[in-house]
Amino acid sequence: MTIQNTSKARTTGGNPVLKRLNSLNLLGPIVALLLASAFFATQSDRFLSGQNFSLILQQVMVVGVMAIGQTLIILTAGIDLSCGMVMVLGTIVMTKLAVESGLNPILAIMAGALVSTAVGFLNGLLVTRIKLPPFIVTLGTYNIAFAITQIYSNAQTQTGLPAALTFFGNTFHIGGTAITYGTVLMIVLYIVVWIFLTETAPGRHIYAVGNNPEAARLTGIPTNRVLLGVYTMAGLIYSVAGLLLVSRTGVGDPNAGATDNLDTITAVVLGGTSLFGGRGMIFGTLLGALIVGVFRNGLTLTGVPSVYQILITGILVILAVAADQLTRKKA
Amino acid sequence: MTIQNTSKARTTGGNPVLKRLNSLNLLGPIVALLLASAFFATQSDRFLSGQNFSLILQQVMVVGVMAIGQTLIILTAGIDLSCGMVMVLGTIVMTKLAVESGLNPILAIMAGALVSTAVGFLNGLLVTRIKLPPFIVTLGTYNIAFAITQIYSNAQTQTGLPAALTFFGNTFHIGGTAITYGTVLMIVLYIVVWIFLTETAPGRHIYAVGNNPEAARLTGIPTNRVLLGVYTMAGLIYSVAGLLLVSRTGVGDPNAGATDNLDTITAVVLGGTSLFGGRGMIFGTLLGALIVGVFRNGLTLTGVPSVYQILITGILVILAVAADQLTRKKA
Amino acid sequence: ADQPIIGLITKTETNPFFVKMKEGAQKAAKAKGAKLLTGAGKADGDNAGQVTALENMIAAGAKTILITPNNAQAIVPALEKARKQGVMVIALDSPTDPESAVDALFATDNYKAGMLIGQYAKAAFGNKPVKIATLDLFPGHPVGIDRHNGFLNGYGIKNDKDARVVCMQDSYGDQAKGQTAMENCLQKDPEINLVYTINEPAAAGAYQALKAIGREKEVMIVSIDGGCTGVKNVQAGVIAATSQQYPLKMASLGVEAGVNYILTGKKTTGYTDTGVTLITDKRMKGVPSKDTKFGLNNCWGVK
Amino acid sequence: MSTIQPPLLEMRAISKHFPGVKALHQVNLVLYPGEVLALMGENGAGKSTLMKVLVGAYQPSEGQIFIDGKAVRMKDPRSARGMGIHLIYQEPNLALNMKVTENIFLGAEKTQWGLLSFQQMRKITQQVLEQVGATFSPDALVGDLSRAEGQLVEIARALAFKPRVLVLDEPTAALSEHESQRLFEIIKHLRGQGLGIVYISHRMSEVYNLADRVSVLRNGVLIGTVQRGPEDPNRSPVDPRRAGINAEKLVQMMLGQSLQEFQKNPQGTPRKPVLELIQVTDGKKIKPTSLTLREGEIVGLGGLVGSGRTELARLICGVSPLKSGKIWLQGNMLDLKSPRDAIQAGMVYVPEDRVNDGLFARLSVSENISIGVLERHSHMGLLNFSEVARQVKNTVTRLNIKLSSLHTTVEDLSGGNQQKLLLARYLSLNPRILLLDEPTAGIDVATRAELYRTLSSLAASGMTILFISSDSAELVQIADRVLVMKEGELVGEIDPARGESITLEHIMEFATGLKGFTPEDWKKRHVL
Ligand SMILES: Nc1ncnc2c1ncn2[C@@H]1O[C@H](COP(=O)(O)OP(=O)(O)OP(=O)(O)O)[C@@H](O)[C@H]1O
Ligand SMILES: Nc1ncnc2c1ncn2[C@@H]1O[C@H](COP(=O)(O)OP(=O)(O)OP(=O)(O)O)[C@@H](O)[C@H]1O
Ligand SMILES: [Mg+2]
Ligand SMILES: [Mg+2]
Repeated sequence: MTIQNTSKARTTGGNPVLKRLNSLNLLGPIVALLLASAFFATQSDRFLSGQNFSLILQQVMVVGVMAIGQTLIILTAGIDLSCGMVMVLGTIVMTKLAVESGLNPILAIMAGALVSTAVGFLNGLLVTRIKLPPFIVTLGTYNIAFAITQIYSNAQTQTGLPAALTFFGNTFHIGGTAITYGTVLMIVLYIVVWIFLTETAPGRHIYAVGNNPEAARLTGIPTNRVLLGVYTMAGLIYSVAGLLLVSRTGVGDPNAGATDNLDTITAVVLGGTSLFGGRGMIFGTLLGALIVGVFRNGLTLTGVPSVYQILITGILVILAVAADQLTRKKA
Repeated sequence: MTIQNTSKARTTGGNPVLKRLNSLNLLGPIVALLLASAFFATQSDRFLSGQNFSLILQQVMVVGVMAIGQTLIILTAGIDLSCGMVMVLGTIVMTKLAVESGLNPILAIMAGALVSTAVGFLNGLLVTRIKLPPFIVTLGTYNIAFAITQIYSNAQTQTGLPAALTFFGNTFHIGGTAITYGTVLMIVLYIVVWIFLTETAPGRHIYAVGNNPEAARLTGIPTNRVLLGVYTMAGLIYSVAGLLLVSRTGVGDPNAGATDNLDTITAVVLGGTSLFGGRGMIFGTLLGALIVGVFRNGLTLTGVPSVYQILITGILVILAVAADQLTRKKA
Repeated sequence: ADQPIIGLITKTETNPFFVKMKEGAQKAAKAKGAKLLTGAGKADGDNAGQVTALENMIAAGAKTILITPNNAQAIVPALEKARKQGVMVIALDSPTDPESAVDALFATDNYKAGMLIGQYAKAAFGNKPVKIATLDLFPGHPVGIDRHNGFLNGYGIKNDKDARVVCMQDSYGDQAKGQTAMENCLQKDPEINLVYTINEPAAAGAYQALKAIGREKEVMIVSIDGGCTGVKNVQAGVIAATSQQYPLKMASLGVEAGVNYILTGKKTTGYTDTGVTLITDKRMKGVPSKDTKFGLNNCWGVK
Repeated sequence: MSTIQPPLLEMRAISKHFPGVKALHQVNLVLYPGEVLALMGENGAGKSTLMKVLVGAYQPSEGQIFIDGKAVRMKDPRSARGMGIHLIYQEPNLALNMKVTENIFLGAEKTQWGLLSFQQMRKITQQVLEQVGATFSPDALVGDLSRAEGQLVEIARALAFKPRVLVLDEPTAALSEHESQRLFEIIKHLRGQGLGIVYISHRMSEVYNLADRVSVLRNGVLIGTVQRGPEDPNRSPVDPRRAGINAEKLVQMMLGQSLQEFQKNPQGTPRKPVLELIQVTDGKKIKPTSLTLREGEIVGLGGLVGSGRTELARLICGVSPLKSGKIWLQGNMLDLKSPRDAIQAGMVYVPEDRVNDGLFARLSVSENISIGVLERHSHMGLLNFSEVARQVKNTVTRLNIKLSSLHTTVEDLSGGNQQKLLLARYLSLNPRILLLDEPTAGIDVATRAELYRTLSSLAASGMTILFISSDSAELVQIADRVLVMKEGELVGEIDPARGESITLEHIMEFATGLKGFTPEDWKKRHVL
């Protein structure tokens, strides 16, 4: 589409920090986040507190981690509709093995991670070997993972988990604000993936493949290996999200994750990553996830009924991206 | 993406009909449909009957009509996540005006159609004026249309509709098989849109814009007008789907349509239309919708429990597109 | 002779309540030598999916349809068509509107279920100041609305505008979403001391949120469903009281009636209340209830 | 050059079939170290295909490749890279959203402990950019560069890679004189270092300048190889007779017949003005510009890469928005909001970047040609297909486009034929004013002569043509008048009607800034 090409000639005069953020596509999301926060701060005096922010971080933690995998896939011009279900399948394997089969919790976690990663690998195989569109592949594995989860769990929630499974739900304190280990893990993951994407050759290859797969192939980049790697890595990342979900809720819930596909994609797109691949910045995704979290939290604090919250969210998604688009054009 | 490019050099030696179907991307879906039908015919003696086919047609009618609009949008390299909600909003306007305000049913239908078309127009404006990605625009209007539907309907189902609103649910008989007017309308719509897409200049312009919008613009094709037209037309088509939904269920249901987005996209993609725009054939979409309908019907007839139906559907979506892809490569 | 075929259509595929219902039906069908077809809406509230399943089951030869309607009114025309073809239709769990659209109804009264926990909470709070949070289903869902209104009414609150209701959020009946909703409610008003939850997963989520700020002991959570996990949570003090319902009973009654119809041609009619029981280990005067031992013996799910 | 050395590379009996097309048939090719082998042939002869087989981008249907006498299998471009073979493709292979440095090291990044060493890569990039004479920064986004600058990135990439065999597929098609000259220096330097170089071009002068041997392909068959003879030092460097290569024989081999050279008709008296620009500017790159185009003339627009010719043409045709200034067409002031407005007024712009701005890759040839005129061939809304087909056939024949069927997709056409197809589409729009941006890039000699004849007869029938080209020699050959741009400004005009003569030297003087008009000089000539 042309639509996104208009932003190609983009330079901001003035402030170098702004310029840098703008060139990274981060200016839009940051402005949106700040504006929203400022607005809610005037509406509720409870909004601006360390504890409330820690809370928002916890709430976006699961979708935020999943969105890392989604970002990698979208950078290659793919899309993953299966992510929520792949995550849930992993959590059910972890918790059921740990609780019902009494497996060592660490082994159970590894088994769950293995299953999620395997589904990611399967996605990758179908995309690279049979050249199926990622949309279809992941729509298929969405249904498959969903059905297997229901069958394997018998639709029962797993409770009474061993402590190791909920470790990341524990908190430590910084100046009176309780912070969960899970949010720290999320931040660490973002930093690791950021370094991977910007500072390593395989990371840059992901961009190249998303940008122009034919050019990438002709310059000797193993396009298929890059794609397969991305889908597999995404599967692994989803299982980390799954572990965080288990830590947060304290149970293995086969009905979780149903709406997470759209939520992760929303976070990625709000974060300025192009759905056409090859352009985007991993921290944008974190900002995107935070924007959604801040709105949900802020609207509740201000007492907006949930139907209206949906309405406002719809309008804001459009406004946020529109603002991003318009600032870029100006600049 | 490269993924779809592999199919570029495609010619089938031999049979000219096969060749033509193949070049239209219809061979894959037709084979999938025939294979599935043959399989179910061996599994259940109730499958192969005029009445059962009439039933399947009725069941795919609503999604089938919506998928026409979705096809138009996908041909321009867009996507519409809002379609189900736009349809439902239209049905609520139609039914509420007709029942509660006692408006003349024909006027009520027109009012509902107007609302759906207006949302389509809004989608188009945001895509063409502010150059927002269609994914985001329609994600936004999905939420907006949902919320407005809930607020306007007060979450109440509208019943006791005047006969005019359910006209298309009536049947006529051909050799003992009852056929609803709605399915006829669907078929007629497909034929009309087919003629539009293949035999008129604006129709061909849609392909051109989906293929290379900049080239289209330089050739003097009014790209923005084409896009705006497509989104608006899609809105109108959704309202027709809405009328069919009302005819089929006899009520105005504010909770309908939630999963129809994915269903229409699935039909489009199973029908061989490229998600990257510019290539596809409208009848493929009808075949895609029928494939889903045949599977759902056939699996129920053979008594497969519903969870397993989901599992099988997931596998089959992948297989159907894979078969399509592989036959193309061979050819 | 042909094996009797019975169709069971649940609201969704995933809710353990319906999964249990399916199991109960399966067991009863096996015992009676009947074949059970199952289907479901694609999501909570999906009427079209249920209609499609219904049509396909009749095409498959089902003579009895058991259905938990996603939309009490929207399903009616399809049911009427089915009945015209000589199919007996029994609504399970929730009624159709009008109720005469089905031959029989085996259900539980969701409004009453809400009312019971409302009355329980009122008895517990007396005249103490109360701040209520409600974790509802999602916009427009009739079961959610019935339970919510029942609860308020049971507590003696007329409507949502009442100042005692300080926060209303949708939980989608999902534990993680319930937790997020509760956390945000507590940010809004940390002094919430009574939580109504649409179901037990949402209650567990609310508990997690309360525990995180150390208030789980001071806040009463009431819920509805009576699943085994839920009852165990009552036993553990996570939930103060829950209204127990009986999906297995609905299903097995339904299957028996269906087989009976197919074999004898005699339809079952009318409303059979499969009952609601308040389960709690802390009885309140004036509110009839049973303890968790009873609850566990009659719960659905994995004991 | 010395044929005593063993060959560096040998391709033996290579055949390649595409569905319905035999692109190569039993082709043999030998390359020695320290030589430049030119590969010539008409559009669609199979040159690019042969080279893609060499680097493993295509697998041959038959045949073998030997390097240093050893048989090798090119599994994919990666393995070719491993063997030191580098191909600069005919079509750009760049990741537009990535920086120049990143593009240059794509797939061969320099790393230290797994992390990229940007410093090192940037330094090398700077060096190679300097070598090719590029002025943009290593940190520029490739998407912000012009087509020519993109080509420089590709050449720089080849230099950074330090290959043993370098293949250049029409590298100068997007370059202007200046950059081309620099490229030739580089190629000669590399030859001196013992590289084997395969050079594909349609420009005879380049082949005379560079080639040690010339191999000619026709319809996928190797017709033969011509060896360079001794030079004739008494002739001018641009004179084909100077090089020891028999030009007539080459053309004969390529075409299977001799070439009908194009002869310009001398212009008569100046005709009436058609298009007038007054102080037109985009507020960015293009400084306020005034000029007049007259009926029935072919005006050449020359200049260096990035001088703003493309942008000026886009401004004239409503592709980019005008900041200020006026455009008059036959006495009417135009207010162009889009290319559509310009087309309706009778002006078309044929873009230089045919892949990104021109072709509909997934539509058929027939549709690519007719898409712009469908509205004119509709009766009561429905298309008249027989009429469309007739017109398409006419244009295909007129421009001599080579294709297997009207229904093939354009992706499968050779580069030159794609270019002709694009021209065909815009000519179908029946313009009065035709703005051509590098229309002969990648077109073979015969077609080029044909195209010149076509344009010349169009002009004779009253069409006004603005012909942008970086190949100044071709401006000399075809233009009735030449304008030259430099840094967003018109800096010179060579008008035979004023007694000035169009020569390569004059064009280059303006283009490089040795000579230049002041705005006042310009006003005198162009503002009425
Ligand atoms: N991928 C493909 N599929 C089918 N046919 C192809 C493909 N690539 C090239 N061809 C055909 O092979 C023949 C040779 O094309 P090639 O690109 O090698 O020509 P070329 O000599 O490089 O021409 P030009 O000078 O125009 O670049 C042409 O007839 C072309 O249509
Ligand atoms: N889309 C763009 N965004 C930013 N800069 C651009 C863009 N297109 C061109 N430029 C800049 O403008 C200059 C090229 O202008 P233009 O393409 O009009 O020149 P030209 O004389 O036609 O040269 P060329 O032969 O390169 O096409 C280049 O220096 C390039 O950096
Ligand atoms: Mg070529
Ligand atoms: Mg140019």
